[in-house]
Amino acid sequence: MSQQNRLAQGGRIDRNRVLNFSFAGQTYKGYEGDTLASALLANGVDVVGRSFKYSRARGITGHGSEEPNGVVQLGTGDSTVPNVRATQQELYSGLVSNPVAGWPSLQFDLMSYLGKAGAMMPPGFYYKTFMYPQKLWMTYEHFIRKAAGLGKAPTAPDPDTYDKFNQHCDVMVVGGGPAGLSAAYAAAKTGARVIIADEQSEMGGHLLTFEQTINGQSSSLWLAEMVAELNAMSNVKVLPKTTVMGYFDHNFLVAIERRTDHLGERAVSGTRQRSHRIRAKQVILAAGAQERPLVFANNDVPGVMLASSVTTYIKRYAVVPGHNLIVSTANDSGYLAAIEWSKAGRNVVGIADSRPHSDGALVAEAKALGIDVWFGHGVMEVKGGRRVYSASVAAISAEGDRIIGDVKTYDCDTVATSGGWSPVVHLSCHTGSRPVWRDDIIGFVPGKALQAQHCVGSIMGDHQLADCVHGGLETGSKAAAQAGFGDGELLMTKPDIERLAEGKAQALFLVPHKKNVSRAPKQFVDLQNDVTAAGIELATREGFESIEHVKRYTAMGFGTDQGKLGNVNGMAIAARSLGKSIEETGTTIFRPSYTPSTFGALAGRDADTLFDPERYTAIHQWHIDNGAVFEDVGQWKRPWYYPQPGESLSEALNRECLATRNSVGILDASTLGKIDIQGKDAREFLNRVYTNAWSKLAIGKCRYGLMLKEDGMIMDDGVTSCLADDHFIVTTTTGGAAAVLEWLELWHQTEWPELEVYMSSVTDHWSTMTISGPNARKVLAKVCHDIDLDKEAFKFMEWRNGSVAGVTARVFRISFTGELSYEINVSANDGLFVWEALIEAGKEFSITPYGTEAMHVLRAEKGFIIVGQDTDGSVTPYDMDMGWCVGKNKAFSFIGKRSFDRPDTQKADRKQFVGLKTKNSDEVLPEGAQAVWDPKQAIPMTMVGHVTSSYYSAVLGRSIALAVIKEGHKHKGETLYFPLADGRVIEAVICDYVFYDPEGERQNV
Amino acid sequence: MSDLTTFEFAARAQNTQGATRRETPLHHVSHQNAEAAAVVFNEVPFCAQLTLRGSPENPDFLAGVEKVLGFALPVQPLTSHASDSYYVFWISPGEWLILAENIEPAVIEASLRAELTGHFAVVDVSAGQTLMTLSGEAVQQVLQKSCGYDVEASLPVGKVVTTTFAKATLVLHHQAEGKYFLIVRRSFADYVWRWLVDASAEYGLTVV
Amino acid sequence: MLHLFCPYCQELREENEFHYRGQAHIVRPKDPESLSDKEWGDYLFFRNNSKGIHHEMWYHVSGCRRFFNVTRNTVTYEIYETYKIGETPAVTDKEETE
Amino acid sequence: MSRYSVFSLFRHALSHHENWQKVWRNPTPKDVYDVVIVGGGGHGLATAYYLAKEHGITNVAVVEKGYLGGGNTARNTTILRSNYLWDEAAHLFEHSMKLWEGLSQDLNYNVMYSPRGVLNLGHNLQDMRDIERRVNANRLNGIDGEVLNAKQVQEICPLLDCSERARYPVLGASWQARGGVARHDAVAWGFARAADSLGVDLLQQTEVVGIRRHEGAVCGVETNRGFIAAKKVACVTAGSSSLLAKMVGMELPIESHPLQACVSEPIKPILDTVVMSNAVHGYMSQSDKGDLVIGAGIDSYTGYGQRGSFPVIEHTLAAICEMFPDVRRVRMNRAWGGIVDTTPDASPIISKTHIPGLYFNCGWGTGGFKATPGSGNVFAHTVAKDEPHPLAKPFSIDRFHSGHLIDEHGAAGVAH
Repeated sequence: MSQQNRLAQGGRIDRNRVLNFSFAGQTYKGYEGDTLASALLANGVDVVGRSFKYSRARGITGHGSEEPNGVVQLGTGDSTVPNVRATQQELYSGLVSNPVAGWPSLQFDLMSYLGKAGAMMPPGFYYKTFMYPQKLWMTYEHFIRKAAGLGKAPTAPDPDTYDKFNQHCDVMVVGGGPAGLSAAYAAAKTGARVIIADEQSEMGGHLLTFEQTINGQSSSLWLAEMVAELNAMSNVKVLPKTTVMGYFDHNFLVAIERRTDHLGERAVSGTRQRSHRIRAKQVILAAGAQERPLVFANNDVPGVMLASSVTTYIKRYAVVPGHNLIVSTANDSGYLAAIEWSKAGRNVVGIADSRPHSDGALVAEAKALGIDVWFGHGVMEVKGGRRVYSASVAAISAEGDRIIGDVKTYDCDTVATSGGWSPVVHLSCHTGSRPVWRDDIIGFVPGKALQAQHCVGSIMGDHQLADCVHGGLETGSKAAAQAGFGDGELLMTKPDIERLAEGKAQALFLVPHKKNVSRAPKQFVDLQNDVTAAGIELATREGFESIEHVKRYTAMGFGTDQGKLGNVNGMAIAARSLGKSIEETGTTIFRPSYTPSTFGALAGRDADTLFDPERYTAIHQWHIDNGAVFEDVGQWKRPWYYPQPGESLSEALNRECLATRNSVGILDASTLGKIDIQGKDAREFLNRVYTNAWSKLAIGKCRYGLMLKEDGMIMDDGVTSCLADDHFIVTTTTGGAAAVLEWLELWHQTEWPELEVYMSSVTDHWSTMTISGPNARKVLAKVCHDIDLDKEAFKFMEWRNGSVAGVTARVFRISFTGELSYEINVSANDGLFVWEALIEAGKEFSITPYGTEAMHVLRAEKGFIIVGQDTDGSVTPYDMDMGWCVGKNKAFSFIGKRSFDRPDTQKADRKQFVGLKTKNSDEVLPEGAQAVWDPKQAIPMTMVGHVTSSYYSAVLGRSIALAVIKEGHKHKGETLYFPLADGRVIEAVICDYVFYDPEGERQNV
Repeated sequence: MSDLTTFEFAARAQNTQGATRRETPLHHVSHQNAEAAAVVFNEVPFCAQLTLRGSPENPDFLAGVEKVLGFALPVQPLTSHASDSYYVFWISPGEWLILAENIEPAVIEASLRAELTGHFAVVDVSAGQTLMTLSGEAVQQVLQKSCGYDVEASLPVGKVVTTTFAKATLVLHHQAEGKYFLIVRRSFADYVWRWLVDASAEYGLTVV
Repeated sequence: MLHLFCPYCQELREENEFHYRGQAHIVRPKDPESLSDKEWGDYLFFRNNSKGIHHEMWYHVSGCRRFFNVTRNTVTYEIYETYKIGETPAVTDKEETE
Repeated sequence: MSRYSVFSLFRHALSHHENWQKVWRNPTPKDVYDVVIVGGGGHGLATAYYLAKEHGITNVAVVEKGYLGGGNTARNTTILRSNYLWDEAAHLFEHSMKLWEGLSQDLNYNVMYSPRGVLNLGHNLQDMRDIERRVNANRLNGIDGEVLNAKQVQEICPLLDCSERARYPVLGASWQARGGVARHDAVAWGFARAADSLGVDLLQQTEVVGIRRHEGAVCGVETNRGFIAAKKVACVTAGSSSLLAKMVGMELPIESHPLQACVSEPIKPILDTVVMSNAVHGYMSQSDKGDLVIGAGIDSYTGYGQRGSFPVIEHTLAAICEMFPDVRRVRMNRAWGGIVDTTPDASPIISKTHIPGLYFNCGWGTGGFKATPGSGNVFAHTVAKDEPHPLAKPFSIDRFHSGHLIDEHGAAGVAH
């Protein structure tokens, strides 16, 4: 039998478009316009899952984002999605879905036998057992983990992509029901920029399932016209299928649009989902209200549904999810389910209304249809396993707290319940506003607005269509005015809408049972987490009195539905158990995301190669063409080394180092930060931010400088050159470039604005290439004819203007290798050309490109530090034996100076920068090895320092290392031990940190 | 998605020029133009770009600059001025970006230095950043994907802002109706380009 | 996500254009050497960390690269004012109402 | 205290769980206590427990303005490890780790300590140097640790993308096998129940509004329920430390920032370890319930709102998707924020103050949960003896004047 529950007419489905789909391996048919849930119900599928803890059979109970049971595994393979709510998934042809729990099959569930032991699993049972012995917990945990969890994550990378849109608007409307649409319309008419988003596939909200006349016409006509008009306005963005997942500070909202999920498992083209990052001047929350179920015994058996969901399935999808209905309600709205059921031609057994009486319009209509109404009654318990087969209806007291009469049992297969309506306060909670309980509407409403926020419609407890539409228009107009559009006067007349007579609703959260709560069959509050009324009472009995404790102890509201159905009932049950009012007990706070949001959609296009910028120098392609292996330094890609075919890292490294020492090497140093400083106070400014003295640095000269933080610790270093008396160029480390500029601006702008100095980053403007080695001058001489390269005319630590390969260049004679070196700076547009010219010129000297690794070795041989490798934010210039670059006689107390005098920086046993030579000269100490004086001491050992840099030095034919060692200078010549993880202990002797050319002659040749 | 693979010299001839074979940051860009292109991209090669600093309260400075440029510096925040020879963009109080297509940066720098006295700075950043133009029917959407700034309503023609673009920072100028200047640091240019290729894919991208 | 008014650009910008730079109005001592270790440590590390009205410094890093000050409520994140370096705030602790 | 066990569970099941004893009393405040602990989070409750258990001081009140364990104890990502770089920090956190190892039995409350191992990833050469340095130091300090290469990391964590594809490929990691996770609520409740049973009064909904002094020394606290006299007052109030200090005219070297975390929907087990990456800024483990538990960064700005800046969540999830591309289709269920007290050196303050009888335990930044038992243990000693526990001594507030900082910033990175 196919679609046995589908009506012949009605609904917002297209019967001409039949869609095949599967669930749990069975194939079914549905129609376009269906959700997976409506299609399953149409086909009479009762059981869609098993509960998390007790493994009980569960069926669909709701029709939207509140659904706790109908959670499925959608699709297969790399595009599968776990935990999709069947009630929100639009049906498409070929949809494949499976239950997320139930082993080995949904019908025969082994786990349910465990569920029978449910009495052993009250809330908190984990905390009370599985303790002994400690090491067995990992075994218990293994099985607990296996049993827990709903669906499965894909096991391959996502084939789809996601993106983001930044949106700005004057008025943001959340919710596309009658209130939201009216608000958007009124705001839009003022000319304001409006965005309206709704999580459903079409706008309309309540009007999609409910009809009333507006201005004498059918409300569905009004709805169609309203949506058409909004769509036609250029200042309005209408976003269906879009869930506002969070409401953040300063009226920033994030909404996720599902662009292709209704079409198939995978996005055929474009991005699967898009997050809209919305900055709104005014926000209107018209998110509506969520029907609350009544809690009673065995209320989780398939066939127990929300009354509004029954109505929705009939009206919107033309599906009647059963044959014999009993309604249990505490208000008028529950009657609608019976009315529609009856109109659909199926049997209504009766309506159990907990109230003594109601004169509402719906009550009258139900009675007119001949439906039995039992006032003062409620469904106390249902019976059934895989489907309800009977309901016990009891007379209950006016207070709703006890059974006062006989219990009658009726056969039925469906029980629709309505305990009232809970406003959807989630988004206002996100802003930090606590919801406020209102006895008159029996629900929490949004608390005081903390931002430019308005609420309208049933989110404020106003369910009458007239209130929603009129209130919406007024609120939209008012919000627009506050955003600067219009004067708040309505630009349209309010439509004529009749108010429906309505009986007063009753506050009923738990239908009493003949047995007390702890002994009655399970009365479920939170279906997804198997939280029962008894569990909540137990929590309070055990002393968990705060509602947050109750929530945490029982796990109420921690499911994927975030307690949309259960929370209010649970809080009310807890309050009663504590003898407090709901107001006193309060509520827990909802957090983003309103409904679960795809990770990928929140990440957007910051993925794969766009995850983070890759920064390149102008010479990058040459490095690629010449086989460079790259190293990530911040966002930069720097050549690490250039292996020739078959070469290992160490072979390439030795070759690069030796070539530089013996002839000439070339390095792309363009990534070093470069800051241009101009102004008459530039020297004074440098005096203040560097340890060094700059007053006497002559034009044409360069000097190495150290920059400290105010705590006296080394922050950055680099060479600064004097271009003119009022013009300097500062270099920084590659990684520190941006931070140093910000640091300099900080001091200039906030402390010393009187200093006349301007700073600009020129890092990207210059390509910087260093040629280094005894033949560097000869190479340069071939391509540079307008600078006198004579060693006396152009000395070490000087710079000259000129041209290289015909290109205007600034040449610095500075050295990080200890060899004769020139750092050639040209406009980056010319960088590759000049680089290639140097390579060409250097051919006769076998000029060798070297990467950062060789650069590290070459400088280590000279004992030059690398900030961030040899320093770690806890060392001073004195620790690094660099007192020579501290200007002690400067008038101004430079940044960091005062901190030298603190007790800790003065103490004798600070770590000091030293060299190390291993006893076995072939053995290279690992960087990060820890030093001890006595390797035989017991653990914990006393460590006295660590290796900061360590290499095999090809030119020295042995290993070398740099380290910081407590009182290292005093202990020169002594042996330290380095116990390693692999059990080896390496011995090394403390030595000077300059290993090669200690007199520094080679750079001066 | 070969457009996303990094850095190729496919079209070296483009945006390279002269005996010294200068190269713009995006000289390597090659792109299969879409048939129906709603996004149009161009890199304007080798513009002169100079950072000018000085006090807007200093009349001598303002007069000196005006003499060189032929018009007054835009001193109001986020404004710009264009002439036949120059674009000038307000960057920050006391900071402007001067851009010229047909004048050598050294010439501009020299003329400014000749006219200005006192506290000022001129810095040639021509090779440190590049000018891209973006236009087409879908330019708005592409910018909305990339910038948090309210380009649609807050960036009328003539206005200039420094703002974020994906994970980069750039100068964004609404040059003419529907046409935008993007001035990007050299080392981020390839990232911005690849981002644009990706963001434009659904609309169609043409490089002119 | 905050929306900050840059007093130099004269318009609201998104939070990710800015760097937070901590408590405002911490003036570097004129003569650090004359300070005791305690006073110097206080200057370096100790902060009022206000709950409520807080004067703090921000840097418009992806914009005009100017530092400026903000008076912000650290509980509600409401921003009362932004002002240039060297200016005094109009909203101060005294006006705070719990 | 009636003991918990599988037998007690069975017995109570027979009586429909109607006869469980209260986990703790709800006492009326006494007039005077030997020690008042301000702050009923994990650290404060642990302090109370150890004061009673190890120092015999049972006339103790824990004063909590909200509910027990409702602050950062309830909001963290529950990561435990002790692989800190500097000796001082390593010893303190290892002390804590040893207590974790027997805590469930000690408290007769299952805190679900799960030593499933912690990977701290390295993505560049300097990361790997730092890892090598830290692991070597850990081992010589008696703390387990190994340096793994990318292949070994891949074997331990198949879900992690260790290929070259990544923008910042995984080069290796440090591995602490004894690290792991524990159940945060259980820690607070377990300590609370055990402290209560030793006579400690747990005063919830009791907010300290002032600290009273007599002749310079502390003599009690003013609360919304009246004055409570005490010889000693110990403040353990992450997120409110500066406010308490202000009550006695002190400033602290602390800035409070929101720290966010988020969880996915529950899914079947896919991740059996804790994975942390400082360079890519993503931290993830999977709870017993099946949620992927993800630690985000702190907001850059000072804030006392228990919610954070959305871009932080976006960046974090981008990092998670980069590290674990298989989970991009998984969905985030809930994000939340706590308030962390950060110090200039990313190490805590466990300290006496210049005011006799007043003690502070604060500044744990983003990594306090793992220290809960150790922190309480050494703080109890400090308060009981009026002199710092040897392990607490380096964490005195004086270090910010002497300069003896314990700078864990660069080294161990973000201390989740």
